Amino acid sequence: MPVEKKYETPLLDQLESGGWPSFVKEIKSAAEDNAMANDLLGLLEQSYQEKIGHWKHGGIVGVMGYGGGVIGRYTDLPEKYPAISHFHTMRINQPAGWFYTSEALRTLCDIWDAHGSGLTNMHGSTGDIIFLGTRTEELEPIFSKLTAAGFDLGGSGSDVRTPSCCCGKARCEWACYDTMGLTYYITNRYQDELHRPAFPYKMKFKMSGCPNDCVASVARADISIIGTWRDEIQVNQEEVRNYAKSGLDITKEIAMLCPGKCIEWNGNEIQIDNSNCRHCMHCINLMPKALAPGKDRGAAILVGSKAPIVEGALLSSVLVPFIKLEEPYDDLEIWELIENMWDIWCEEGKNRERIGEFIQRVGLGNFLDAVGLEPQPEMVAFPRDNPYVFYEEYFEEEEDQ
Amino acid sequence: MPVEKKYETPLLDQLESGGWPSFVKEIKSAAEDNAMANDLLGLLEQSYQEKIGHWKHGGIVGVMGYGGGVIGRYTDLPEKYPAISHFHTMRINQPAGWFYTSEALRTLCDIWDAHGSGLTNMHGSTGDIIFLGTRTEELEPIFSKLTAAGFDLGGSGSDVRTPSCCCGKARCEWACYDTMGLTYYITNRYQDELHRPAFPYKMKFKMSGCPNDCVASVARADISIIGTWRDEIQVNQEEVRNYAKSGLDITKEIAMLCPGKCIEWNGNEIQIDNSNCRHCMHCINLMPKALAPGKDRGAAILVGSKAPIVEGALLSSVLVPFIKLEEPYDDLEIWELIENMWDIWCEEGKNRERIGEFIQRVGLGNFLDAVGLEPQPEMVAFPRDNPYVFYEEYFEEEEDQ
Amino acid sequence: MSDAQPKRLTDIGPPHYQLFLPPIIKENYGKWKYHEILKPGVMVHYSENNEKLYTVRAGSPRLISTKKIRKYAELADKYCDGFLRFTSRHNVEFLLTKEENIEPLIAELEALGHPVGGTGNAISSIVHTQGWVHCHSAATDASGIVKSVMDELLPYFKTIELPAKIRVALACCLNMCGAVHCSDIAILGIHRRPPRVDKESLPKICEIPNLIASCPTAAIRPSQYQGKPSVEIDEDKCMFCANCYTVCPALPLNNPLNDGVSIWVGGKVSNARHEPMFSKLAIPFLPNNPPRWPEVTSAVKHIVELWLKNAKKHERIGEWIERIGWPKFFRLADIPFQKEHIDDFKHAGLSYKRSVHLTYM
Amino acid sequence: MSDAQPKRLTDIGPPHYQLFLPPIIKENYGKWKYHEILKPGVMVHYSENNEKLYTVRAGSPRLISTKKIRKYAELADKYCDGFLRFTSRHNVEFLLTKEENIEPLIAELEALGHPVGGTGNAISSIVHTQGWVHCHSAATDASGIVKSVMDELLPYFKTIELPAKIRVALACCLNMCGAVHCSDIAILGIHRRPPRVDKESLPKICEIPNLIASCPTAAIRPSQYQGKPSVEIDEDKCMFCANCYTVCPALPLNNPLNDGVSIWVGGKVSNARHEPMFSKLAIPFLPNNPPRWPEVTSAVKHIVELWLKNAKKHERIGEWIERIGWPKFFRLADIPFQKEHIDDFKHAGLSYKRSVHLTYM
Ligand code: SRM
Ligand code: SRM
Ligand code: SRM
Ligand code: SRM
Ligand code: SF4
Ligand code: SF4
Ligand code: SF4
Ligand code: SF4
Ligand code: SF4
Ligand code: SF4
Ligand code: SF4
Ligand code: SF4
Repeated sequence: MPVEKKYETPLLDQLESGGWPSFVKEIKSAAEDNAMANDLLGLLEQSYQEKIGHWKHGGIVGVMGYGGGVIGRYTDLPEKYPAISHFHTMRINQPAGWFYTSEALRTLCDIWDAHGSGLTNMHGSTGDIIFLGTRTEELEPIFSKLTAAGFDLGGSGSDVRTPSCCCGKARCEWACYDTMGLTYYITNRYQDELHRPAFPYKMKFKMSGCPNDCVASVARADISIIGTWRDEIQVNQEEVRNYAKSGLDITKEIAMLCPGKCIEWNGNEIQIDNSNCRHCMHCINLMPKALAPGKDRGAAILVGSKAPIVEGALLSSVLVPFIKLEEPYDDLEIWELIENMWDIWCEEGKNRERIGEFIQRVGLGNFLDAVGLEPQPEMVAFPRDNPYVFYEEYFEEEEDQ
Repeated sequence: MPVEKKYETPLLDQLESGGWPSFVKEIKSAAEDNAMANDLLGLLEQSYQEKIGHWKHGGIVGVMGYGGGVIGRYTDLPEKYPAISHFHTMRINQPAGWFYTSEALRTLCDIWDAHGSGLTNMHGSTGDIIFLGTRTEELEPIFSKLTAAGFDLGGSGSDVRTPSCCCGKARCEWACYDTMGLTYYITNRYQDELHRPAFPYKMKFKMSGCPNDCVASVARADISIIGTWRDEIQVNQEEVRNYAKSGLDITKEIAMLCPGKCIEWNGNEIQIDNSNCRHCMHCINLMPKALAPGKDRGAAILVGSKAPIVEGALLSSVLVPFIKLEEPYDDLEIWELIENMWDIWCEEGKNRERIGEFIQRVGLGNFLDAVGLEPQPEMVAFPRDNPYVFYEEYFEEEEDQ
Repeated sequence: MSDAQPKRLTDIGPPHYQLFLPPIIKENYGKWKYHEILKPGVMVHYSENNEKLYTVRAGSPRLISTKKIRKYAELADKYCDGFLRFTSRHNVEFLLTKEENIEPLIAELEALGHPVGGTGNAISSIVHTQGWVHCHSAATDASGIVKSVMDELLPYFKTIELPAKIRVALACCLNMCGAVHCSDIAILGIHRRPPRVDKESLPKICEIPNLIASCPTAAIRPSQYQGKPSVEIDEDKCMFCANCYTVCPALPLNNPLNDGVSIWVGGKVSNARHEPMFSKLAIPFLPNNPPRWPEVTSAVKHIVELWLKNAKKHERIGEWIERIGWPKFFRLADIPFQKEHIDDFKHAGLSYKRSVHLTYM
Repeated sequence: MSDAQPKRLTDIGPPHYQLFLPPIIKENYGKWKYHEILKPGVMVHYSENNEKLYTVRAGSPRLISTKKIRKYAELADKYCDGFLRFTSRHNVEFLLTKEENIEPLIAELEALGHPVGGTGNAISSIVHTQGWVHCHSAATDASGIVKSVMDELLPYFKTIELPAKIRVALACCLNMCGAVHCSDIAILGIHRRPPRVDKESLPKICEIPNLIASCPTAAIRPSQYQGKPSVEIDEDKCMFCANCYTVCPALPLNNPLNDGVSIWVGGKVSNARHEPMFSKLAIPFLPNNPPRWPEVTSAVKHIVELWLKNAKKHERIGEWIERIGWPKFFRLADIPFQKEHIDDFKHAGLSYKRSVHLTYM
């Protein structure tokens, strides 16, 4: 149903030109037949004029029985822009690896055109399909249609957030475990934790198939599962020579940049001292036809990355240096570990304390004790450099006399 | 005057054998004619038996008008070892660079044999000549004889500690400034601060002539003055070739280990991209006959290193990236800087807070403001990685309306 | 906008990915052998049985209408038997088995205004957030800056000849939803003025203990207002993180005069060569200047081009700066080094230069 | 022990070093060109006018009697026109101009029990502290361990063939007077039991506020004893640093059963190649076992020999470990990795491994 253009947008119009696709064109195109998108244009132009946003929080909104998946949003200028007085986003759990059929996409579009702004993010930073802007009363109808079409909501608030992963074995030769399979399993295993916030704060999973970490899991997930191998890099010397012939300077571009300093190239064969390989991927990245990760593949599990607030940004840190991740997933030991971690975090974590911050506060050593893991040198970049050691046992004179 | 052997020392005796010179032999040799050394033997044997020390602190002792230079020490077994019921050490300010004539050494020995244990440390970790153990009443006589012989006490307590330096221009081709000259100047300039503790805590100076830092100043001095240069490394290509001929693998041993990654060797000439040289000394260390620091020489001044207690160990950090240090020393600008630093540290430092800890507590930026230095990127290893910036100005609406 | 509602289902999770995989992927799942980048935005993956999967990647503004999605679907039907995907940086990827479809697909995508590129040693799309389009705490807009910057950097999207990959990200406030903290270049919206306290509404909508605990610098103190518990802000201690505002909407700190953008450089995520690194502060403040943020755009471009000119092959921005040292970066980039660059948060001391590994030229 | 006293002088400072410099140094001060190490312990420095200064370096226990000093003086008179010096690591150096004097001097030094060596890529003397010889807070002896370790490592003092220099240091308590914190190998005396409170003497000899402030972990709380202010120790919070004892002798924590030695590795001071680094904990606790501390001695030797076997040329211990990674160091050294190794002090989080740069073999 066509909607009449309501606003002049001289500033936004300037963002229609240029070589990069324009989000303004997208909003305008939606606005042609969507009143919400139309009002959004007006509001955004006003923000551009005034250099300030016009949104506010509000009471929690959502679908029945779920604590997450919807972000309630309201403009602070509801009289001026009534169509977006409510403008909640819905987070819809993407299929693992973000693969779609055209049919599935059209189904999503049909639902959203019927009940929302016609605007989306494909995808949000966590990985969800974002339906950008609808009214409270539309949430349930949308939800029903989504579930009927086989889709469900993703996470928000203090719950498990929508897990995401790289395309892994679906299209990548380096996947050391089945990222998509595991992501699907995790998402289903933790449906309750995903939909009903019960943690001190959010809890994100990201699965990358190899140390290239194409979903940035080391930086953006409370639990980062990163594929790796522990045997020798597979080498096809013939293909190495071909790369060299075609102009790759193996000494300069590979050996000298290898962080393990464990590669030698004699002009004919490459020699890798695998015992010092850091599994950084660089040599493999540069010669995909010649080198490949070893055959004994699995993953490292790291915990705790997050954005800066409150204690400063964190990267995830190693908790399990290597583990095989093969089916049946039900039998893997990591679920017990993860659930132990949650238990202690739920018990002793503070409100709005991410698990990474929690571990830093209680100390990694104590955390390991609590979750039942043995300390391993792989968990640290280096041992302590201060002598402030809490030795846990000491002799009492009484005992010895 | 010979003294009779008083104690059996079965444990200590075991330390007389072996290829390294034996401190037990030294004590025994002193004990032949010194009662203090004799009692020390007995006490030390007891410590070896019991695995515990037998010394205690006590009231402050010293020479008249000085607050430092003597460490008061008493055994907790004075009845058993009466000769060492007092056993204070005296710290005597060494000549810069630890050069002596045999005559000067004999003078010191004469004084110490007359008034102390006959035991010394040549030298203490800070650099002083340590006279190891005497009685309170001997302090003044020793002091008088020392000063008569041209020696003075060093520091202890919350004062300037005895400055020390590498041998620098006296014997080293790499000295980028005159470490011994500057050390002599500093020691004399700050005689009052050295002898009369008036700071929140101790204040150590160490002067190294080049980045090899042979007095460990970056780790052990509140003010570390480390020589360096800012123009090109001087190269004698002929001598470089000679090193190569005699077996040095210039690519592997030098170019690949250069932290600036700025060296290339083509088998005939070495090329240094001096704009990326980190002034680490490695290439020069390996080819002293071929390479030398540039001609525009001076030093970097770093502040704040210390041992771990209370806030953790610190290395010194850059305050002045480069400064010429030439005579007349009186005219150098650094004295004002140093004295400014002391003023603010004295005013705002806590008791027993080293200046490095103080700077960390108030923040380097604020410290620079207070001492009147402009921030420079050389002062940091990297800029902040957290977004918690205290922007110092903001606009008030009122101002703009 | 209302329809007959089907039976209520919950906790069904996402659709199984296998429903959406093209046959060539199903058959070669886990059997890929190697890949080649044929040209910017076009890859081929070879499987163990020598089958070839072509991928065409196109840039996206991420904020897209259902109309655009339908258009993607149409192209997928036409060239890819209906199969496509999106990437972790929000680009769209068409999955082809017929080599001859590549060029016509590219032609249609380019005509649609969606450039093909972003693979290999190139810039890819800017990971970003909501900005003024949807978020209440945005200190700047997201989409507008992204559009302006990418218009400038487009040639570097359509190439595979840069020294290495370059990943730019934008977040509109310190919550950093774009997770910009490990990006080659990060554009970060910042507030610079302490929040105001809306004393009337505060007790109604906020829990005071949570609010006080939310402040990283303990700038929020309990106080009283009209006999009821309230809070006050110690302005000297506030560093504008907005965490209080996230917890309590009665403490707004959005402010047109003082909000703006900071630029951070040298982060990375992958383990290739160097371990992951945080981005570091390069430019503390640039003004919000919509619609095209010229100061931000040119600052980003300037840094990218400096890197292009000076980096060695395979050096990400952070690796390049690590080699030349930060002082030289500031000299080359001609960015004044200020007090703001010097860390003063928890681990500040560890960022002081504790050696004489210095450069002077 | 009493003499006629000359007139009282103060603040005269140390004697001017020029008084003690041999003529060859005075003439070539600042004019040295290069040097060579002729053999272990023997160097020659060439000046611009091609003069040659020979140096013979001999090991020293540092704790020496005046008799030994007089002996040094005698040797200096005999071979060096009376000139000699000491080094920053407490070795003695004889400064010669006559090449033919080198060998006779070495023969006399060796006969005296002072080995010649310690130059170039060798181990030099162990920088150390007072221990039970003089200090009240020593958790172990200094000289005894140094003697025992150097007896074992002597061959590495008398060589110039190691991969790089190796600097060992010892401190008898956490005050670290030996500044061991940046040593290739550090031997550190440690207490492991909280201090006891001598409630009787405490109020007489200590200032309670200073005492409470001295504790890095806030383990000391004010309390009362017989109506007078006193303190008590929260034993769970104490990590035995002895700082309270330094401030207040009424809190002894020396304890024969629990005092001992820890071993730290991988520090360095010079800027050569790698920036200066702190030493890191390798072995949390070894018992005090006088007179020869066999556990400590063999642990140090084991680490040195592991390094000898595995390091590449010019790799100090810390550089070697940085290349192979700590996990591999612990595997090779066969040292069990324990909770104690994991940092839990102020910046602990920065020591966690935040990447997958791992080795597995
Ligand atoms: C939609 C999204 C940004 C986007 O445009 O993509 C988003 C939007 C919001 N994030 Fe986020 N975050 C989004 C991904 C992230 C990420 C990235 C990620 O998940 O990989 C991060 C950084 C990683 C992390 O988790 O630390 C992130 C870190 C935060 C934080 C800081 C959390 C912290 O521990 O430091 C907050 C603050 C909070 O939780 O109150 C936050 C809070 C918010 C809120 C809910 C703030 C609010 O109360 O309004 C934003 C709602 C905005 C809106 O208008 O809808 N968002 N947020 C992303 C979710 C889409 C999706 O589900 O796919
Ligand atoms: C004698 C000497 C050790 C040695 O055998 O060489 C020494 C001995 C003492 N030091 Fe030290 N320190 C000595 C060099 C050092 C060094 C090394 C240096 O100066 O290069 C350090 C580490 C660097 C530093 O300053 O941080 C050092 C860090 C300490 C500390 C910890 C200071 C800190 O800020 O962490 C203390 C504790 C204190 O000050 O109360 C201390 C305290 C002490 C006391 C005074 C403790 C006491 O109250 O008894 C020791 C007296 C022992 C005695 O029996 O005489 N000593 N002290 C060194 C001085 C000799 C000289 O003057 O030449
Ligand atoms: C499609 C995608 C995964 C997905 O499931 O969505 C993907 C796919 C591939 N990545 Fe990636 N990476 C993808 C995001 C990432 C990310 C995450 C990010 O950018 O937020 C990273 C970490 C970035 C960082 O370090 O900051 C990432 C770091 C890499 C690297 C390491 C590059 C480096 O030298 O640091 C490689 C190796 C290479 O390219 O040589 C790599 C290599 C690859 C390969 C070649 C793997 C393969 O054999 O198929 C794929 C084609 C890449 C290309 O663009 O040239 N991929 N890759 C993501 C595409 C995003 C986009 O649209 O641009
Ligand atoms: C004599 C002495 C200075 C003094 O005034 O007392 C000195 C003298 C020289 N040092 Fe040093 N260094 C001296 C302590 C140090 C220290 C401090 C320490 O050990 O506590 C260091 C820092 C150690 C560290 O990094 O932990 C030190 C790090 C160096 C280096 C850098 C070595 C490296 O690769 O890390 C060199 C360069 C070299 O040897 O190639 C060097 C080079 C030299 C040269 C070759 C300089 C020269 O041209 O004369 C001198 C002969 C050294 C030799 O032993 O081979 N000197 N040198 C010190 C002798 C101590 C001893 O008896 O063993
Ligand atoms: S993370 Fe590794 S396995 Fe996954 S897509 Fe990237 S390169 Fe492939
Ligand atoms: S994966 Fe990385 S560390 Fe391992 S051999 Fe290759 S380049 Fe070296
Ligand atoms: S610090 Fe430099 S100038 Fe001083 S002795 Fe050592 S190498 Fe020579
Ligand atoms: S001094 Fe160090 S950084 Fe400079 S060129 Fe030589 S090896 Fe490289
Ligand atoms: S970064 Fe801040 S302003 Fe932007 S979407 Fe996230 S919470 Fe909102
Ligand atoms: S903006 Fe941040 S620092 Fe300022 S008061 Fe709020 S929570 Fe505290
Ligand atoms: S390290 Fe400790 S015990 Fe040893 S001399 Fe210094 S203060 Fe005394
Ligand atoms: S030993 Fe250290 S940690 Fe223990 S009570 Fe004393 S000052 Fe505190």
